[in-house]
Amino acid sequence: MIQDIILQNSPALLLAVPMLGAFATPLFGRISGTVRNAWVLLVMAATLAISLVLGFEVLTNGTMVYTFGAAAPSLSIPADSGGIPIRIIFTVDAMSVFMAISASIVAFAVTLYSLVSQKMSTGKDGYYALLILMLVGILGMVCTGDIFNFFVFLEINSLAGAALVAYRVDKGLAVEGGLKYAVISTLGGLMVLFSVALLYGQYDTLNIAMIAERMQFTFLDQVALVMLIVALAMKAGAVPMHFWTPDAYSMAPSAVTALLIVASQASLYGVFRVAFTLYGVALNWVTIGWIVIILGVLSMFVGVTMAIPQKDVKRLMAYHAVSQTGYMLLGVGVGLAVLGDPEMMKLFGLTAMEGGIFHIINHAMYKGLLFLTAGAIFYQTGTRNLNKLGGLGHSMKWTMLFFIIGALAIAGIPPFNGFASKLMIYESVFLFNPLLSIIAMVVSVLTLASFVKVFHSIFMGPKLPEYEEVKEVPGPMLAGMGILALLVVLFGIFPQQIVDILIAPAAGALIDQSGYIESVLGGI
Amino acid sequence: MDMSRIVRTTANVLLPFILIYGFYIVMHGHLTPGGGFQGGAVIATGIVLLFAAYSYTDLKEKVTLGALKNSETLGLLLFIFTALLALTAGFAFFGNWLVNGGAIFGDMVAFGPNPGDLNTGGVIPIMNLAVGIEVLGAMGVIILSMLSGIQEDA
Amino acid sequence: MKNILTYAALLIFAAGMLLCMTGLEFGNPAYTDMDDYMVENGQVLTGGNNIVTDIVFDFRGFDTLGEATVLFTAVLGIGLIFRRLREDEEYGYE
Amino acid sequence: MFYNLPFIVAGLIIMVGIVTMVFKRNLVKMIMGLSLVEAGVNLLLVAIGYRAGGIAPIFTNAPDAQMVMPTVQAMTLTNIVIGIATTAMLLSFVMIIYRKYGTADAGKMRKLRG
Repeated sequence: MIQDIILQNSPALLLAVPMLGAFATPLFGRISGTVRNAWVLLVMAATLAISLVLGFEVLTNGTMVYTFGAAAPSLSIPADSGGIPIRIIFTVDAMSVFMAISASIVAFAVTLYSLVSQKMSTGKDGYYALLILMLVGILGMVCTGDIFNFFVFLEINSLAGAALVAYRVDKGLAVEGGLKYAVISTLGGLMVLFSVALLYGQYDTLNIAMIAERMQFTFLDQVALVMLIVALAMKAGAVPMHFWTPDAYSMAPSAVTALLIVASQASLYGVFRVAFTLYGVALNWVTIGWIVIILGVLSMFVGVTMAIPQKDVKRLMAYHAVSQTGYMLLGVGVGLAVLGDPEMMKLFGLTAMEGGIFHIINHAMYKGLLFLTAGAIFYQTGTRNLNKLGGLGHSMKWTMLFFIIGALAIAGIPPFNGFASKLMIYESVFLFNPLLSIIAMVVSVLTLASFVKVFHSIFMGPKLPEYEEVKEVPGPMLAGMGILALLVVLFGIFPQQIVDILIAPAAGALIDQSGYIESVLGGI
Repeated sequence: MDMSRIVRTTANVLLPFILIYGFYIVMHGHLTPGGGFQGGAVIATGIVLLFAAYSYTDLKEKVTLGALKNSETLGLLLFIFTALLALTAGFAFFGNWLVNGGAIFGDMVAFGPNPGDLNTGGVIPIMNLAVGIEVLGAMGVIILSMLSGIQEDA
Repeated sequence: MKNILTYAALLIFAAGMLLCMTGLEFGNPAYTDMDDYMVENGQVLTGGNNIVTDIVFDFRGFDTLGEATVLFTAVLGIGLIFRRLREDEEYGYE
Repeated sequence: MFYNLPFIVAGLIIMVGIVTMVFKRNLVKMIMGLSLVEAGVNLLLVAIGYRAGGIAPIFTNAPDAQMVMPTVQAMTLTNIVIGIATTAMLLSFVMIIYRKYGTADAGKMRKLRG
């Protein structure tokens, strides 16, 4: 009995459980630290479990529609309303579930990691509650089928992220990074709301499927499209508007940065959802595809070139995050550009999209791992400056191993997951336009070069006197890094199975706009 | 700088009316314009009036940060539990499981203008109350935190 | 050079904004079916006379839960910012 | 020209807000610009839902006339509360920055170099 209540209401519980967890964390914090830590871990584990259950349900029975507040969850169109969705409807398709599972995994690893890394700091009640609320923001953004609801969860995501970036208050530098992140996110949110107002003014509905069905692509719709793409690309850290990324990622605690990356990827999901589902058939795909490709190539190139001269480890990794976002944009952009003719799509468009989407989860894993290793180094040595670090390989064996796994994965070296998705992107983009593929390979080589430099300056070399008593990081931090490292290796060894189970349905769900509309509006 | 005796007495006189008016807006949310957020904000102005009249230091013990945080968490938990209870009553999440049910707030309402009966609205008045408490606590905590922020500088 | 660029960008943005504003017809929206449904059935389905509160708490109640969470996040963030740090809790940045 | 005046006024408020944000160096003024943009978007939202000759969508002792579109007002309510939350957090960030840096001028506080 309980199982099918949970199964039937899993989209709602996916958000209600972490929200309840976040609201109750300050209460448990008042009892004692360990009780609160146990509660937070329990809430994160429960969210991960629900997202896996929801994932299994959606991957077996197709898109799941959930109406909030109706007499029965699947009653999305009230009988006497002439085919109009009235309430808020969650349309959880394979793409949303893919993003939800990757977000929950990273969030669980990050919580495990920060149990120890934040042990010495004050204000842990707020820290853990905001961590859960960031996960709520991400899960809400990826699962919702209502654009105003998407805006509300975008705001939760931004505010929780800004507060967490500004967590280390004492020197004011982090607060400046947090302020920059908050201003950019609020501006992005207002642009999203402006386009929601334009769409509502014309079609009097907030449901994505309903708008897609009524879309006539007037001048106002084009303005709304530009606003949405610009705002969400700004939040995802694509190049022309990536100025907040290095400050926010380097100033935040490392555990928070790993989750910030997943939050940016949720905005990237927003770009894809707007391009494929909200506008879909109305667009002429070649121009939009090429715009996304140019954004991608710019992000790749500028990200890696800005990363080479960096001294601070986390700033360097932040710029690499921007360049890796370029790969995802490139992959899905090529898929978008050839969405028009089916045989080109079958030839390479679909593999390009699958490569881009597969890269989202890979990037979340190995970039999260890299940031956690940087945090481990900072936890032991207290500095992130590459010139001051050195010779840590002797004492921090496990962190060195995790760093190697992460660095090789980001550079796209065979046994790891970065290689699997980059190979799919190289092959398919080569058939579309060889120059783009060459640029992608060059950027990958530059990434490898910069990470070899970082590896050398941190771990190699003689044991420095001031790091004499440095020893390995405690257990939970290693466990958090271990989960991500295990998945990085696992996805690298069995890429084809992962693609068939999780990525191909996600790419298919993203392309299939009519299926999306039909599942919500019941085939009218 | 301390407020004069006159300001403090007017504040004492005004405060009950502000609280009653705010509570009225919260509880009549489904009948007259207003609701949880607006009513909570009105009650929060009562707190600001108190802090304006009396200085922050001697009020710190009476209107503590902890009490406001408690009221905020209580409001939120009440809100999410009324929404979760819809699941047990067989509705989807956030379903209105009290409407037209005859129990508390369950009277039926026909279409068209009517003078308004407080005992209608199903879950809405409960959620109004929950949000009112939450907004009251949230605004209070924001005001107190910012005041304590200035306090350290001064 | 930078100033001219910003001025030009702002002018284009202003022109686009005004062009946008004349796109919609004020006073009689193109589609009104969702709102008509809510106005007619608001009282019967949710029992509240104030249709806006019916929408805020019943038809689109989940938005309001999200919004209360936004307010809760902001309060947590402000509490975090103004918390009293321990003396030894300082973070070496360089 | 007058049939669309509320939309044009909303557009102008948004423009004033963005110009304030771009040109003002003082952080507090930048946040004021942000709140102006928020107010402009709120006005646009409410103006979109207006119907010629419509009354407020409340049935308590309501005269018999066509009602304005209510969904937009619910969205505006949500956006106002989100506006309070963001403005309060931004202002407390600026308070901390002012205390640590001794200045609220955006130009001088660029410690996080490129």
